Amino acid sequence: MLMQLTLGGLSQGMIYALIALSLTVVYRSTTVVNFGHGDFVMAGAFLSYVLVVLAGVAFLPAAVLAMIAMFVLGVLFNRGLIRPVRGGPHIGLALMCIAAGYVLRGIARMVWGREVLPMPAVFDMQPIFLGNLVITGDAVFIIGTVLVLLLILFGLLAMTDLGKMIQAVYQSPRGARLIGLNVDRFNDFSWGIGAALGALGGILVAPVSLLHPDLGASFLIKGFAAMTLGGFGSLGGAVLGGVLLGLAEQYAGAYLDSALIEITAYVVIVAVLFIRPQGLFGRKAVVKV
Amino acid sequence: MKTFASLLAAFAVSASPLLAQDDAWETQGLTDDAITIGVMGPFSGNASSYSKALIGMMAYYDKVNAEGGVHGRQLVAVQEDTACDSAKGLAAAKKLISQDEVFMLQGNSCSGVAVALRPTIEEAGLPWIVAHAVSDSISDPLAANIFHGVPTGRANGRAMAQFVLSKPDTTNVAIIEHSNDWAHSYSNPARDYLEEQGVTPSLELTMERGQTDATAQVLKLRQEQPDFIIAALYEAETAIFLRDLKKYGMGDIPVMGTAGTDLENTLKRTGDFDTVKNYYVIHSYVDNLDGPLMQPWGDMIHEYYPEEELSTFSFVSIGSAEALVAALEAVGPELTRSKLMAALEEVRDFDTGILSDPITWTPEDHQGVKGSAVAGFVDGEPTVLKAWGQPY
Amino acid sequence: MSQTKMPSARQRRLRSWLFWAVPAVLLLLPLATNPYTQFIANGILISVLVTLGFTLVIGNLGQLAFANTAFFGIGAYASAILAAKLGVPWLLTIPLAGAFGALGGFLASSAALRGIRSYYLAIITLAFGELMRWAYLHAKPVTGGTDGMPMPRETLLGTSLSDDTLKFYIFLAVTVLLVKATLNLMRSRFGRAVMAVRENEVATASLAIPTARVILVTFMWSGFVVGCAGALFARHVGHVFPESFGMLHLIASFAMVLVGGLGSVLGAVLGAVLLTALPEYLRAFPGMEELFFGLIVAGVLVAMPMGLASLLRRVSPIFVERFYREAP
Amino acid sequence: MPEPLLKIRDLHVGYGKKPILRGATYDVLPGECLTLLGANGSGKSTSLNAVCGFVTPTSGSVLFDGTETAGLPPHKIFGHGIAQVSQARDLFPDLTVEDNLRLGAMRRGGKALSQTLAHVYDRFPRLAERRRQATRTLSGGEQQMVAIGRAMMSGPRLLLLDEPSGGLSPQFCEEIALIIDALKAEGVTLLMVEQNLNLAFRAADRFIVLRDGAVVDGGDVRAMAGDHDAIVRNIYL
Repeated sequence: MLMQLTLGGLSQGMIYALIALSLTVVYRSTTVVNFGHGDFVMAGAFLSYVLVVLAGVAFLPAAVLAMIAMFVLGVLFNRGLIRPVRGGPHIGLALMCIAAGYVLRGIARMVWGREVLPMPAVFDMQPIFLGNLVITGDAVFIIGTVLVLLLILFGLLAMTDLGKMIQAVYQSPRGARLIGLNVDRFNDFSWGIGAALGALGGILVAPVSLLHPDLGASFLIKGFAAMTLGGFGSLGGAVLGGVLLGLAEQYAGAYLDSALIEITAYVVIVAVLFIRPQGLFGRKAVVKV
Repeated sequence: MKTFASLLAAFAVSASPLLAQDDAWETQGLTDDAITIGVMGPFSGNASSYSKALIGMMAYYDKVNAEGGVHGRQLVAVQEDTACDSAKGLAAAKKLISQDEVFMLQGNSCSGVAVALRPTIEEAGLPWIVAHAVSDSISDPLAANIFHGVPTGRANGRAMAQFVLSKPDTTNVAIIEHSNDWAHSYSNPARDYLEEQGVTPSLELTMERGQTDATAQVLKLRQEQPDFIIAALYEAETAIFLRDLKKYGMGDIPVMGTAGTDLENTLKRTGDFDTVKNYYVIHSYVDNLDGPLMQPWGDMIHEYYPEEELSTFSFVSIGSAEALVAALEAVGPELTRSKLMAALEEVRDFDTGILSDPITWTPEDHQGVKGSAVAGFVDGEPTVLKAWGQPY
Repeated sequence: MSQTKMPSARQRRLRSWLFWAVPAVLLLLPLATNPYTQFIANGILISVLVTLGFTLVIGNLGQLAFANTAFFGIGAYASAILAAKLGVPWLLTIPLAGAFGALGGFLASSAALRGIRSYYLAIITLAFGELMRWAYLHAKPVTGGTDGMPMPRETLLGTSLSDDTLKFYIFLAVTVLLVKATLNLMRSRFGRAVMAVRENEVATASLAIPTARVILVTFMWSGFVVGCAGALFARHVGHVFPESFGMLHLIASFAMVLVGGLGSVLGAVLGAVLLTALPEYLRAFPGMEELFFGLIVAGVLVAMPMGLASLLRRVSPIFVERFYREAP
Repeated sequence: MPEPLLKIRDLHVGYGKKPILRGATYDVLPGECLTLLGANGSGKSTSLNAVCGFVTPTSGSVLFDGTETAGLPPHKIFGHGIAQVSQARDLFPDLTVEDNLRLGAMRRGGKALSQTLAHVYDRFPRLAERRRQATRTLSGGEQQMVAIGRAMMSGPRLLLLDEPSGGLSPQFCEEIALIIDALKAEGVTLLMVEQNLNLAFRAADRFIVLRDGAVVDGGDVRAMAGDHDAIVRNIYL
């Protein structure tokens, strides 16, 4: 049972990791926490649905197209709505993100109406039985996709000049300006990547779950919990935090009470911030007074 | 200032028209050629898929209207959104009652909202036919003007448990549900019935809305190996739960679901017959959703709402609309609210041709539908069942 | 920063006269309403209190705390439990619910005082609110679980407390009292200390202002105001459900604070009135509310970041609140 | 007199509604090191930030080699060959010394990079030893070397130095003076803000005194040799 739970937790956790990572990418570049991110996740799922079911595109190209569209949306959102309020208080930025999420949800609600939509299964594969352990197609697909993506991303960041430049912008935006980087464009890029990665989270859960306009809300909190656990602003921490959260939910649900699955994320947030605010890998989350 | 305020309060109270049940009140919302009916439902918000129930009902009004109405009067639906939120629902009810001055109310999908509305509507005194929400406390204890036109939670929950126990040698029953009022309205009466029969659920699990994984729950079930599982889950989570159940090699355990799901859509959602072949649902209808007996009703909905996707909710409130029309017919042209309520209390064993159980309203009991059939796959075909292995 | 004229002595007199004139006129409102519009008016009074409490923390104190729906739920549940389980007359439960709300404020401020600020505070208070909602759902013996808690029937002065007109006078009295008290608090030295903490906490601490106590008291007062609003809400709907204290309502009060103007008492009142009444006009377009709220908030943020209050203060110095400064 | 490399004319800069520079006008000649003097708040650092585009002037003109740069974004101005070593140094703390240096040349790229890098390591052998270390582990002086090295990597024509001696030991000041000499020898023009008058006068060719955002004095450093008192009086009184 432990192994099975671990597998289930990993595949859930990979989704959380992806969402936490996408939140962190945006946070690191612009110090904005996207409180509307859940709806970006939903929009990704929605777009891939529209492409697959209504336009008849195959799942893979549909996923890529949806991510590209969300990338553009993220860039436009940063340029059009975040930049004008950047100088203001955090509250304005938080609200702007919530507002954007609301608009996305409103649009989904208008188009979707009252239907709850099923996405056709894509990773239809007979489960593999290893003794007591059952390995399912979607677990393999989700874990595999996210792992490959993470390898590419972290590889790019560590090995390439572009990655170094991104790190430079994250570590010191002023320094990045001093070496002639167009920081605004990097910020746009980060918003685009954040939106596209979040959308991928939505695309991956879409065939597993059903689609409805409120799909994103729960993922936002999971993303926050994963970020907090891993350490706010740490890219690697976000990934690890997501995986740990996925595992914690499964273990708590199986060994304690299945009613606890829903609040594991909240408990993690409260506990981490009170006990070890910097999370597992992050810098201090507290303000010194 | 306090005294001033209380003086004013007393003044304002006495000035407001007392809801004396006079002649004007009796025929409020009524003209020679129209009866206005307030239709409340979650037309927006995250429960808006339930408002399908009200679409079916309003399509039936349209059909009656197309056939000349009732004693020359058209049934005019005045829609108000509750968004499945109690404060918003109360505002909707008060608007319909005191501003739009409708003749009567029919509708409501969310039990929580309906429960919150009950005191207000009871006080207002106009007839209200609850056409979708299932909570028993909407119509029990009896309120003179509130009629329940669908099987209540108690009726459904008992029907679920009855069906579960009708399978021979069923002793080990597990329950999985959402922790919300909707799920409890099914699971609590089911639990009660099981206890009456000496069966204590061996495992009680929750799965929240929005969860995309049921591994933890399913593994617990795998250890317990129950004979039957009662699942009070919404559509999405039902599909996920069944899928995980099959994944982990327990596809042979029968699962009893609520009226919130149906076989056809669950099959569509999981995309795999093996996953749903042992799934049974409360099915309050006389036939499969796409069966010949339901076909005309589906056609009727599509005649007036061509875009509407049909689901199990689409038909649920048509039955009570039929009963309403029958009562209106019985009253005759001199319609009043009191006469309508009296006529509704005369409805006995009313066969709607759509609900599996008839509607009976008596002066002592306004919960009109006492039972429900169950649907499941028999030899690969969706079949309406009375009990395990017993076609309807 | 543009120089805002402070009101003259005459204008200040006019202002205090106006302050009492508005509720005095409102006393006559029930003559012009039907039960529906009266119900909406009552709901607006509750929104005013919720927005007021919210703006104190996020506007005046400048803390990104999202615990307000939690305070609201705590107040509503406290009132319902006290009234239904312990038979306390509802009127008495209002200050008690406020006290429980203040306790919630104390908890939230303990996070802020541990140095959890900005987005961290937002996230932890968000989690706090959702944990409370989970608790309402699962503490069935006390809270009624998913079935919620019905408020007991009660009469006052021979009138049923389900009467919306009677409720209106009680709500109005509570609202006027709390708005006045908040205004007085913010005009006092304490109010200046709150502003100072917002502008520069470190510098304020070095001026020997007990910043910790300022933060604590502001959070608790916010909790008290919103807790009282919760008690009113319990009576307003007559039945308390866990679902009434979700994120959706949080965001609505967010929009009210913002449209009115962060940190302005007058703005809180305006925002609450506007955004509680408007959706009722939009009833004809169900499902458009999210789109509508989203667009309004985004529009206000870009075009009028300091809200309606900043417009009004340009019209006349009467509307200038000494403790409310426009952001630099 | 040669044509100035940088011409600043009637420059006005403000933060919000608070004016900092009010009509500053001065030139920087090719190959020289000009130092800006003045009390706190007189507009020295703001001058540098306006030249490299970190703040946008409200009015006035910044002509670099005949091109108007006022109002251009920083990366465009950088592309024209203006680099700054800021007071806070603004290094990338988690990246290695070598990465920090290499990033300085990102806008140029190409083959010149390895040559320039070797050149910087020649000048700062200590950095070559620490090339794989994260810069946050370096001492203040070493970090200043990275900052200057990083700016040199772009091969700037005009280098802005903001308080190069800030927070460093006196010995290091001499080192900075040597670096400035070497840069001048390579033909780099320097515009410097420096509080340490000894260093300022040791390294600079000319000086300008700013007060309340305008130029009030200026001249040749050699002509003022030994008479620092007069300048100090001019700055602070």
